[in-house]
Amino acid sequence: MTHKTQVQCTINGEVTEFLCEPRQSLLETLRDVLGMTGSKEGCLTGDCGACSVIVDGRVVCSCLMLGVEAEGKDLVTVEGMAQESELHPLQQKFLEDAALQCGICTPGFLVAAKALLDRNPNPSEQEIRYALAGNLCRCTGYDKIVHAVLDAAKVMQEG
Amino acid sequence: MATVFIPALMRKLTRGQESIVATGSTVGQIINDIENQFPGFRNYVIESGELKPSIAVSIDGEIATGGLLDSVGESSEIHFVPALGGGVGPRVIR
Amino acid sequence: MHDFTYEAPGTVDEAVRLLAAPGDGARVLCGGTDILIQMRAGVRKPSRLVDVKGIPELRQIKFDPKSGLRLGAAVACIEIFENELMQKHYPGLTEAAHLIGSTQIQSRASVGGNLCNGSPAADTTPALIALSAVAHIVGPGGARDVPVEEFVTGPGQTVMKPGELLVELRIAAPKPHSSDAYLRLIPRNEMDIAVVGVGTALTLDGNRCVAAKIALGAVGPTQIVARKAGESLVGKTLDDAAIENAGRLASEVCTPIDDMRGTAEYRRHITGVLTRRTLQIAAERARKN
Amino acid sequence: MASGTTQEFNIIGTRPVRPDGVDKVTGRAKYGADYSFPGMLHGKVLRSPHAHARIKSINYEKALKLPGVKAVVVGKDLPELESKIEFIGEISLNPHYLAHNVLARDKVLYNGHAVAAVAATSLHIAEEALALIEVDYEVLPPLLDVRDAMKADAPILHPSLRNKEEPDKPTNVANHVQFKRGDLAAGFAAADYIVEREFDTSMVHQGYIEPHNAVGVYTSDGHATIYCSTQGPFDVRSMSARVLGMPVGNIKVVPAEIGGGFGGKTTIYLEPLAVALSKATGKPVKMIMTRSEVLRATGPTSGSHIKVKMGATKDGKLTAAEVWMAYEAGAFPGSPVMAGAMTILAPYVLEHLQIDGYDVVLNKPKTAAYRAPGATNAAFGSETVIDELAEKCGIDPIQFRIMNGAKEGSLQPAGPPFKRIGFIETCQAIANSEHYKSKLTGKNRGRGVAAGFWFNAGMQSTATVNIHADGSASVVTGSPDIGGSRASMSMIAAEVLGLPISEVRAVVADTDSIGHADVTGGSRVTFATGMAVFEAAHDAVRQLKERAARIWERKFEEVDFQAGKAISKNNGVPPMSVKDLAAKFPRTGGPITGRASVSARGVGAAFAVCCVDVEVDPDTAKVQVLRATIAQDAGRAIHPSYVEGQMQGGTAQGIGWALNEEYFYDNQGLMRNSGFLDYRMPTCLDLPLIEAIIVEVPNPGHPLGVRGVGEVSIVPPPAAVANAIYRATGVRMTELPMSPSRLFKATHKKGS
Repeated sequence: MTHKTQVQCTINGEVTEFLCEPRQSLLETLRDVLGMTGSKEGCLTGDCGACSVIVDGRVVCSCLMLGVEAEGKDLVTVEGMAQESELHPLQQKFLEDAALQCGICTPGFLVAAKALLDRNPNPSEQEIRYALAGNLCRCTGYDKIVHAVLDAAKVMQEG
Repeated sequence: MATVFIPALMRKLTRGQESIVATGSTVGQIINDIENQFPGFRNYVIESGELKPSIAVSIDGEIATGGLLDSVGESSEIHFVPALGGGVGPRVIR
Repeated sequence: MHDFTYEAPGTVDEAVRLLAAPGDGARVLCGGTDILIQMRAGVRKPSRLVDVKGIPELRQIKFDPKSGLRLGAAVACIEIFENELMQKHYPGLTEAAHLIGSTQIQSRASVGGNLCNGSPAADTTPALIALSAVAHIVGPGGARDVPVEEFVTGPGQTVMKPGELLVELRIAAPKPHSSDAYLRLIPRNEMDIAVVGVGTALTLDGNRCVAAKIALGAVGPTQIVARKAGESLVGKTLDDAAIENAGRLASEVCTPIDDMRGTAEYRRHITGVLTRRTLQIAAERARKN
Repeated sequence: MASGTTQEFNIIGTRPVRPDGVDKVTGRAKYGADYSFPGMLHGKVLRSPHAHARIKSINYEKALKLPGVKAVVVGKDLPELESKIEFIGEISLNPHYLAHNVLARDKVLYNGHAVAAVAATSLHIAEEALALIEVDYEVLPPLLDVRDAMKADAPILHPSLRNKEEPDKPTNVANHVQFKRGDLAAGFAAADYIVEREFDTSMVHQGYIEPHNAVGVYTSDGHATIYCSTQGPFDVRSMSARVLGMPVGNIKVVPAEIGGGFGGKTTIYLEPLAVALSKATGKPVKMIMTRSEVLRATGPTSGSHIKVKMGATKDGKLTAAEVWMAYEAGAFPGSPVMAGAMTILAPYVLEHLQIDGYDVVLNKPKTAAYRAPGATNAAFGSETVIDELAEKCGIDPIQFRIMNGAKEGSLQPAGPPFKRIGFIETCQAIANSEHYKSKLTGKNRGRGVAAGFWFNAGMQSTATVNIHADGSASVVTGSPDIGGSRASMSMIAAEVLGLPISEVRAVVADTDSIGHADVTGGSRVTFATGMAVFEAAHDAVRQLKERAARIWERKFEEVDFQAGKAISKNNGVPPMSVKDLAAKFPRTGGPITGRASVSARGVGAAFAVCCVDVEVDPDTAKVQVLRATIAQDAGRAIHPSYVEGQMQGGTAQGIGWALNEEYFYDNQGLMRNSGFLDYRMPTCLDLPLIEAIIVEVPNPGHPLGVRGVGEVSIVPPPAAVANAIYRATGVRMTELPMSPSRLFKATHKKGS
């Protein structure tokens, strides 16, 4: 049995400790070690973005980061977007605008869109398309996703 | 008397006729009547007492869901067409 | 994935010691956007990964108007793009760094990693070569500097020896009226590997070109310096004819292959197109500097 | 845009939030890969590195010795099944081929064909074990092109394969279908213009983001439960039972949330292997494909070679059409060529036609359904030729289609007449669209249109509607929800019961908990399962009226049900709401459950018309889609947002198919682009906003007028893009995808 490493980091505001093998990706660690299955596996090559999480304010593919690399980092996953029972405006707009069909890519889109709005609260359609180009959706043609992000940005601007 | 349209590749069974007239109040009876006119037809479309999986019957533009038991009207138009996977593609994996 | 050990040194010396450890199976982990994919595919099987992102020298961007740029090998592409000095003095290299992958990949991938991966299609390498960048390498035997155009020796192959660490990339300060540009062609608008990539740097005197260097990516086993194309411009007025001619010379030196990203014939054609376009962009910028 | 709306509705046609929405935006929704059980093992599959080879031996001793490895399963461990088409459960297929695709026996027939399966205590150990399995292959020459595979002297994939025409001759041509009417020679003689072209399209994948997954739990009592993401849990049950040699009743399939299917998740791959490994180890076994496995070893749709010849008079009347089409079935028979042959000329009235279709096996993965299977390849050919004829006649391409368009009573290529269809209305919707009326300006730009047809499916569905103690209701079906169907199911029930949508919840049940439902596919769920829900809700209403009659001591006929209330016709008593009645269930005969099961008839055919504007970079031959509009006849849009979503999604897939998606094989038959990096699906930077125009020509065969909207929107885009590229460059593209290097070659040829 391979030796495991102890890792401490902050996940969605909670200080978290876990043990993982060096060869376990952050995605595998979140899903199989911590039981946080909101981040999805679509490709394991960083091409689909379904596993997107925010690490120290930057959106990354958790399939291309090792669990051990999370040491000391501040992570946000889709599970951390809603505050208590209140949905994040992005989550609310994705629902209202029917921006999801099968929903497998949705967590990645929400996390990537949050990372965008955190840095650029008022993005243009083109800026949104650029920021989300690393997230593949095969159901929607992106139309309603782009609209949902625009709508969420507006709501957040109005406060 | 129902009019039955025969697909191109089955016309060798009906001496080249594209359509024939047959009597019967169900698909099964119609096929039996065609068999009487063109021996061998039945075995081409029926297998172990049911329509072959690869064949569907359209009655007046409606794909029959009841197989041999589906009822046929007095002046119905019947077409034998390839069975599809109900729109989900090649249902028949030969 | 096979099993391996993970180390995260805080200094260059410690990293070199770990990389030089017995069994040459140690590899650097930087952004991980290539190595982890290669390890999953069984293409590389290091017994140890050395994470160098915690080493300060590898994370810095230092620019001095005289001595020029020292770009830490592990600086994330997005940090390069967001750096105003980089945008101002090395817009082509900055573009190249910003073209690598998605926002997610940008957060992790680095110019140093892009170079050490040794891919003929690496976006930042032609941009570095055009700028005559030098790779500053530290190893068990001490430090050495290698021009980036000599760094990649074949697909996935580089001059790096076991135990060596690429610390930073050094680029001279741009002379007056000079600039650079990088363009690539991909079938989609994002997420693809370059079918062809062209990096160009030039210096003008009025409208006369006094220096030009053009580097080509994805059209040979390694990046190719289109010397004749560059030299053909020196001393000439940068008009359409000169640019057209440089594009032709560039497409003549490339040795592309047919693959799922494009045909050799297409790649040769695109090499000319992108050479012309990068020359125009670089010239435009140089006039403003 | 809605036309022909006759019925009045309160909930149908509105846009409520879907019932499963919150779980999906918070990460709580459980997809197949999200299931875990104590002591669970992880399974991986060893796959063929060759396109075509004989398996001489498999030795997995070393793998079994690796610590953590618990079991290895190979082909000979599964029952050998006779090669014969049979009904398995509710579907008909050849179990021999199905089983051999799940796990190869004597031969591997494509790069990625499953050879052995391993279960271990961790995913990584299972992966390491695969490398320790020694397979001795005798490599055989690969067949990679349909025309090569059809040659008389071609290598044979299946020595036992025969077709009807040459019953004694081994062949790779599994089937030939032909439709013929009128007199071709006379038809072409009557034409002023004849256009004849040949088309090639590459194999493409559905590209769902969620890889195939399955958790198998075999218990000592001989029963098994399969948790997986599938479009057809009942089909997974019957197919797995057959492949494993188990009674259907001993298997329960729990449909997890599904991360896209588009037809690709209508058969089995991992499911029986997970059960076999669970049986061998006594532990639950989870298996998940990598993306590379999904692309190399699941069911993409056919590449094809198609010849289309059509004639028209100078005033724009189509006179005749002749079509020859050969589709790649993949390693086992069963391409969608029949559907291609039945759809290719369906939108048009043609007196004289002949269509020949060939189903051809070769060394590529066994194709599965993909959104309107077979129709997109076909329409790429026919809609390009139609566009060229319209141009020769000097007639607007939409008007040309309207002039020749099929209406109620027009004959389909296969013979039967159409019922009420909305093709003309759909063409008019594009003709009248702001997009089509706008002027396209700018250099190197072009606008193209194309049309598409798809049958849609009926098939079997079951639904129950349970009235709860508080008067709210739940709707239970067996149809997995891929695109928001739980929303439309609850809307249909709420409409009938007169309840607010917030009080009706739809769920998808496992195969033990609801009657049979055929696959979620064929655009059939809102149509057929919706029909079952509609009838089940009415069954509940009937029972509610009975209770009211009993409470009021009146005859059943004297009770009405309106807007969620039972009303006594000859007054006297205050109306009773569902809530009032529910409170009295215990003393009036117990709970109320409405039930219905259907073998749906009255399927309404679907048509779509697409308009795209493109710009082509003259130097790089790279195409950018500037604007796209899709019009489609939905019959009735239950939840317009999800109807638009289907239309936009299908259009996006069609554009991907048009421009960059393709299976790239080297001459050894090894797939060179088995990842999302080089299998290039559109990103959101590659697409414009996609305007969806819903046309509503109610389907008389459905109580609510529903036709089904899931598929047809993928059919027109490749031809529409090709036609737009022609307007921009003057070049007619006859190959898919129209990638930069292909378009460069074509424009370059024209230039020189």
